[in-house]
Amino acid sequence: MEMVKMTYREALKQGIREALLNDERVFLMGEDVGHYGGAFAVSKGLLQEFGAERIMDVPLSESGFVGAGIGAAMAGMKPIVEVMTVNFSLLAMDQIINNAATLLHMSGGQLNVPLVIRMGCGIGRQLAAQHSHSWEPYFAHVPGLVVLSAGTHEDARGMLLTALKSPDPVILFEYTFMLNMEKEIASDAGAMDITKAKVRRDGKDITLITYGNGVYKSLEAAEELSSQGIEVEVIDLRILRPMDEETFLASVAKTHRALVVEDAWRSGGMAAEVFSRIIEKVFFELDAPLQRLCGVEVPIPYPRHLEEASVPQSQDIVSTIRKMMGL
Amino acid sequence: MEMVKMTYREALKQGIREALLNDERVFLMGEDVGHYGGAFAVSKGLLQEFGAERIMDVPLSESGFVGAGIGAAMAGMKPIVEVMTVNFSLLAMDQIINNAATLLHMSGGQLNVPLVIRMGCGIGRQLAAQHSHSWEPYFAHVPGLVVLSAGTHEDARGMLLTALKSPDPVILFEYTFMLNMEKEIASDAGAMDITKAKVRRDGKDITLITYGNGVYKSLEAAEELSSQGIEVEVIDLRILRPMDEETFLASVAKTHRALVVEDAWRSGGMAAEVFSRIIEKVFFELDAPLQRLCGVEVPIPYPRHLEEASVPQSQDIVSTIRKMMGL
Amino acid sequence: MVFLRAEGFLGASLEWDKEWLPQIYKIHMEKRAKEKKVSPGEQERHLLYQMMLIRRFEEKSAEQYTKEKIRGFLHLYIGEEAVAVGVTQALSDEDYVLSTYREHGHALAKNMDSGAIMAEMYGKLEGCSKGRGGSMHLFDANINFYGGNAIVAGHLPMDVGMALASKKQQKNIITCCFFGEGAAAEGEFHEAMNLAALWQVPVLFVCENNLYAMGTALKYTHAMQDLEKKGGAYEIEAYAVDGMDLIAVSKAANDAVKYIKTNNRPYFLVCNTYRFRPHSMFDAELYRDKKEVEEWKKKDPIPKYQQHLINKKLLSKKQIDEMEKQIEAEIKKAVIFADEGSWEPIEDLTKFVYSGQKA
Amino acid sequence: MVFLRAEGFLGASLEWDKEWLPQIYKIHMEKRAKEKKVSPGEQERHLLYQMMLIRRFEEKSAEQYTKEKIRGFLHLYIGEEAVAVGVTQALSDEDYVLSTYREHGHALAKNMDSGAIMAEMYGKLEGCSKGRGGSMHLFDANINFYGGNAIVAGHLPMDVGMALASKKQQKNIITCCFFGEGAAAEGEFHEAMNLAALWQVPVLFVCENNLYAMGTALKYTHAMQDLEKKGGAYEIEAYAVDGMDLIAVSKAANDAVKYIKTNNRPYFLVCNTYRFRPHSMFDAELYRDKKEVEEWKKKDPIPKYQQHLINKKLLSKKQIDEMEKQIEAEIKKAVIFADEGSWEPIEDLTKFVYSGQKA
Ligand SMILES: Cc1ncc(C[n+]2csc(CCOP(=O)(O)OP(=O)(O)O)c2C)c(N)n1
Ligand SMILES: Cc1ncc(C[n+]2csc(CCOP(=O)(O)OP(=O)(O)O)c2C)c(N)n1
Ligand SMILES: [Mg+2]
Ligand SMILES: [Mg+2]
Repeated sequence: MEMVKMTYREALKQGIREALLNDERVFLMGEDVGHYGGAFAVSKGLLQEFGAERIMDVPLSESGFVGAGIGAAMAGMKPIVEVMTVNFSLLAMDQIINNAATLLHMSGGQLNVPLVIRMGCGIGRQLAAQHSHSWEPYFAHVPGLVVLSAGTHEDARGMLLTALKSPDPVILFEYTFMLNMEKEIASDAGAMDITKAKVRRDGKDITLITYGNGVYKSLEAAEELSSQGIEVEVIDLRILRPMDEETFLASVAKTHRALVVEDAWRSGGMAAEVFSRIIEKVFFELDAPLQRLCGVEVPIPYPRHLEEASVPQSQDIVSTIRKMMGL
Repeated sequence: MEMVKMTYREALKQGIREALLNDERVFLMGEDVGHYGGAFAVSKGLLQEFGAERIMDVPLSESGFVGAGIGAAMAGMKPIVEVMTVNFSLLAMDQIINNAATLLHMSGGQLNVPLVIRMGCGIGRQLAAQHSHSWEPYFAHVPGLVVLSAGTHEDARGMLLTALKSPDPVILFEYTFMLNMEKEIASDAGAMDITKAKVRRDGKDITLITYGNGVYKSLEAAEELSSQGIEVEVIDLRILRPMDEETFLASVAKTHRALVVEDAWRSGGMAAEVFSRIIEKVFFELDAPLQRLCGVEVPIPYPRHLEEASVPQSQDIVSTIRKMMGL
Repeated sequence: MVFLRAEGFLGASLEWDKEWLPQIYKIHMEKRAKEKKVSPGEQERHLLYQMMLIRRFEEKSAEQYTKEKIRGFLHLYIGEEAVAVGVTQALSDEDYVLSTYREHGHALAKNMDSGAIMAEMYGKLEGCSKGRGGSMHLFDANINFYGGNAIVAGHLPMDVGMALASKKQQKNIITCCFFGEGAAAEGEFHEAMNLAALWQVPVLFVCENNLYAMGTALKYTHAMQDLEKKGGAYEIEAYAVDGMDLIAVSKAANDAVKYIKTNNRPYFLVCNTYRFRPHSMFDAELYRDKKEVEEWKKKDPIPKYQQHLINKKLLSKKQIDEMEKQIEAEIKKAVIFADEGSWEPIEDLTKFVYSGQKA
Repeated sequence: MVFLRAEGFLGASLEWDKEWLPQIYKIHMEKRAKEKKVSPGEQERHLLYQMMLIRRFEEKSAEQYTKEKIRGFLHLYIGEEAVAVGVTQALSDEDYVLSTYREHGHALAKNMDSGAIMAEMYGKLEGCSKGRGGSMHLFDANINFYGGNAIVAGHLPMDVGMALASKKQQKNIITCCFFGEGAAAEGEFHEAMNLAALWQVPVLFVCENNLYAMGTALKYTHAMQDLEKKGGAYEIEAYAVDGMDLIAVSKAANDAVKYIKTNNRPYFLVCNTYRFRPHSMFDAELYRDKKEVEEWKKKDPIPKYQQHLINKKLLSKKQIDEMEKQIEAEIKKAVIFADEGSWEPIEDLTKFVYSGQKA
């Protein structure tokens, strides 16, 4: 398999481009996706390639254009709606939850909403309290939504393509922090499965469950721990709803210890749900209390040192796991 | 102590009335709180008593008037903003989270927002998928907010009064389901503490942790179980954020078993967070896996039998606890 | 013809609109003419029938509500029938219609089966939304009726999106949405109007100004109360019409549809009307005078239109009697259908959360 | 005087407004006159100084950004200085001002300390928001500057609420908020305008129409591009002014303040302007022509106003040089202040999540 180096940004862009080429019902709509080239340059050049009917710049009106995406999806199109960052999604929350997630049920199964909403998520550029949140847990709580987290370059490249096949609304989280990060991915990387979590690294001593910005940080920590003789099994949840619990339950049954790592706020984050499933399903397999490393419960501050301190770093993972292993 | 019988609705109304009498900076603002008398008749008569400056009918514009409440609070008033039901709060989510909860931090401690937002919550009147949600977990996830749940008549009567003393924004959940329910409360019932959970019933065999609509249902189940020889300790969380964990941790350390009951959707609900704290703090006290009875993960359907089936009922509690006790 | 050439989606550029649209309109009108009843007065009597059916159906619903056959919120449309009927007659069957929680009238005008509506309000499996929705959530995709939306103004953005889709797909249809004057204060109204105008999509915005949003009078809802003037803020053509007059509404709606089809732009139609009944069955009506209601009842659109047809010799007393009998029979049938309907088994509770979940 | 009688809050009924307001305005003007520099030309030179200070301060900020002293998003105001200065000169110190993420100019015009701003942009503890906010979140309650709000249009409802409070408290002040033309497409604009008009609160809405919302040109943002006409949809008095001309802006703002004070109603002022720089430091400016930028630079408000004062004999070249030196010195001081500032200890991370948390 030939490998190519590319940034996370480039991976995202290739995914969108392929989606547009695959299906003429697909169009991309969002603030500054066209003339500006995307707030984070993800869609740069696509307006020139596909024209203004397929790459639609919209006015600032999150509720309006997300709702329009829902309507267009109901009426047979396949919109990709970009909400520039998850921070602004609160303005469209009513459309996403009360309409997109609810219409199928409320109509007795008549109206499905095959819409994909992409959102930039998380910290990484010192953008402070109104631009840096990790709100995956909000969406993962909602029946009717499919919630994806692209924690690797291959998922950045390929999740969108599968998401567009979903008959139901998909929220796809992309991570601002990783945009400039370069990784190798298969040159023929394409659509990715969106039903299963993935074991990103095998290990026997402890299970580390994470997603999003946590994935590379966890793999880095696992490398370091491996050199210290601790073999960490790293699981990337990938699909936050409906959550694939089999993968991590099997791992916990093997390692008997688990740590959950996420950037989202601690109370009521994804970790709490992962804990609950472990307790309900494999309680007697546990050799030690579960632990979680989550975002500190604070609106993200601007200065770099405080921003960094507000989410778990790879060194925190290393030291927590060492403690959990009794070292 | 003299006791009087009153409905939950009347308790709410007396609380609001007392707040208006106590402090002239207090005013009530919301859709149909005035001329209509409140969507659920909670504020009936208050317009006539206090006038249009204190009881303000507002147009349908949740983001607008919640934001206006924030501004008024910043500028020295003490607004009580009513969002008719939590279902409509999604339209004001940006104001609540990105402004009310964030301004203090973002301004380096300068701007506090002493605002109380009251919301009707939960099922109970066959109002279907856009009018019946239990979204306490959304707000409980947010640093900067104080989140209260009035699961009893005395809290309906008194939480608001204490909430109005908070320098920080308070979300106060009231329950549509209970409005017509009559209970006895002390005739001099007044302001209630808003920092601690409460043991609503002592018991030695199992800890039942709940809030909101779960409280009376749980007490009813506990009564029945008591007649069967099982003594359930019922804890009403009351404050969903910042959560008082001491109270339930102490109880679990005593009973070694716990069940959490709530109407909110299961994945990522409050139960998951309660589980997590128990696991982190008193894991070795547990004699059995924790269990939770939560709302079924479905937009609430209209027909009564399906509506009832979508949240835990007192009989479900009874049978779950019997199973947990090995009966 | 130009538009036959554009087979796939999205193929054509925006330029074709101008030459193409008048043709579309012509074809549309021919199609409508065929759909319409053709013998003299037939179409008129059909519209009267629809108004009367809505009225009686709603009265029966209120009755069923007091019998506790129907629960939850029930919002009656009585008094506003000329709006639903007058607007819908201007639409073709393929046009999309979206409405609010006060939508029985729109659903009936769009020819939704009255039995399926009644069964829905009972919460029966045979209801148009399989009983999941109840009175506030009538849906029937087969007749292009898209709810039944109970978040005030929440359907307006969707509406624009459906019209955007139909434009991209070069379907020659319009999307029509009904909403109250209260809804026009929501930010969604502003955003939807602006998007529709920017994208030049075929949307007919119908604001039913019945002077109250629950108990909040127009003057407490809008600083500027000539609602049609709001069109100007978005460069949207707008018109206000007497919503108690079927003929006026029909004409205004026909003009609006013609405008939309020939200009491929949205249109904002304000229908000034009044609800004779409380906001919902939970409303004590503290906020308005009984006298005001009585005054408005004098403008009842149904007797007014009956009289008009009688004057025009298009209707006889006997025909009215016949209609009433027919309506009585239809409603009776609907009630029986609902009564005999079945309850969804509790095991199916989580059906319809995701597509393709266990049936 | 009537308004002295009303000591507590909320005591008086709404009726007093009419007789009371002209008096308030008179008192306000007397107070403003006292605040203003009094010797001939002093006030004018002060305004020029403010514009020049903003310009140089922003240039220095850009420089510090490339040195990575400032991080995150940095939105420069260069080109738009006449708006902040012209509007703010019409306000009193007690008036509330709210702005966006592009707020350095408004903060400086409101007399925020330039050292505190620079330190904030560095993220230092000595910054006006203790370094928590950075460039987008300048706050200083002492001078009634309430941010520094980075959710587009998110501050508009708050703005109305602050004005509501001041009205209830019978404080004789107005609330002024700045926002871009892009923000006016958000639902919050619609809701805030309507609420302000309904409640008749003293708000000055200042829309800075710089023709772009990031890279989205006005014509893609608004179907109706004469933004001042949107006032009519809410019965709000509105006016559009050349935002590149300090004299015109000042006059328009004075008129607006007078209107607000005498009518106790909101006012909508559109300032047509242009940003000479990219949207933020992350912007490649693909969406506009260099030529367009050059054309607008010819309308630079600073040389224009300098020339005006020179013509009027209120300003000499020498005075300009002196000002430049003074500004250089002020900015140097600000940079030193920021450089010498301290970092907040990590242990204090969760400070300011709730009031009264550990200091
Ligand atoms: C977003 C939202 N806020 C509040 C409500 C509660 N509510 C239901 S109908 C209504 C009044 C709507 O008035 P209007 O738009 O004029 O329609 P009408 O009922 O008069 O037909 C209100 C406040 C709601 N359903 N949705
Ligand atoms: C609700 C929201 N959506 C999107 C953004 C991203 N964003 C920041 S500034 C901006 C453009 C705003 O344009 P305008 O209101 O005209 O102000 P200007 O920057 O031109 O001064 C956008 C889209 C945001 N901060 N908030
Ligand atoms: Mg109405
Ligand atoms: Mg702009």
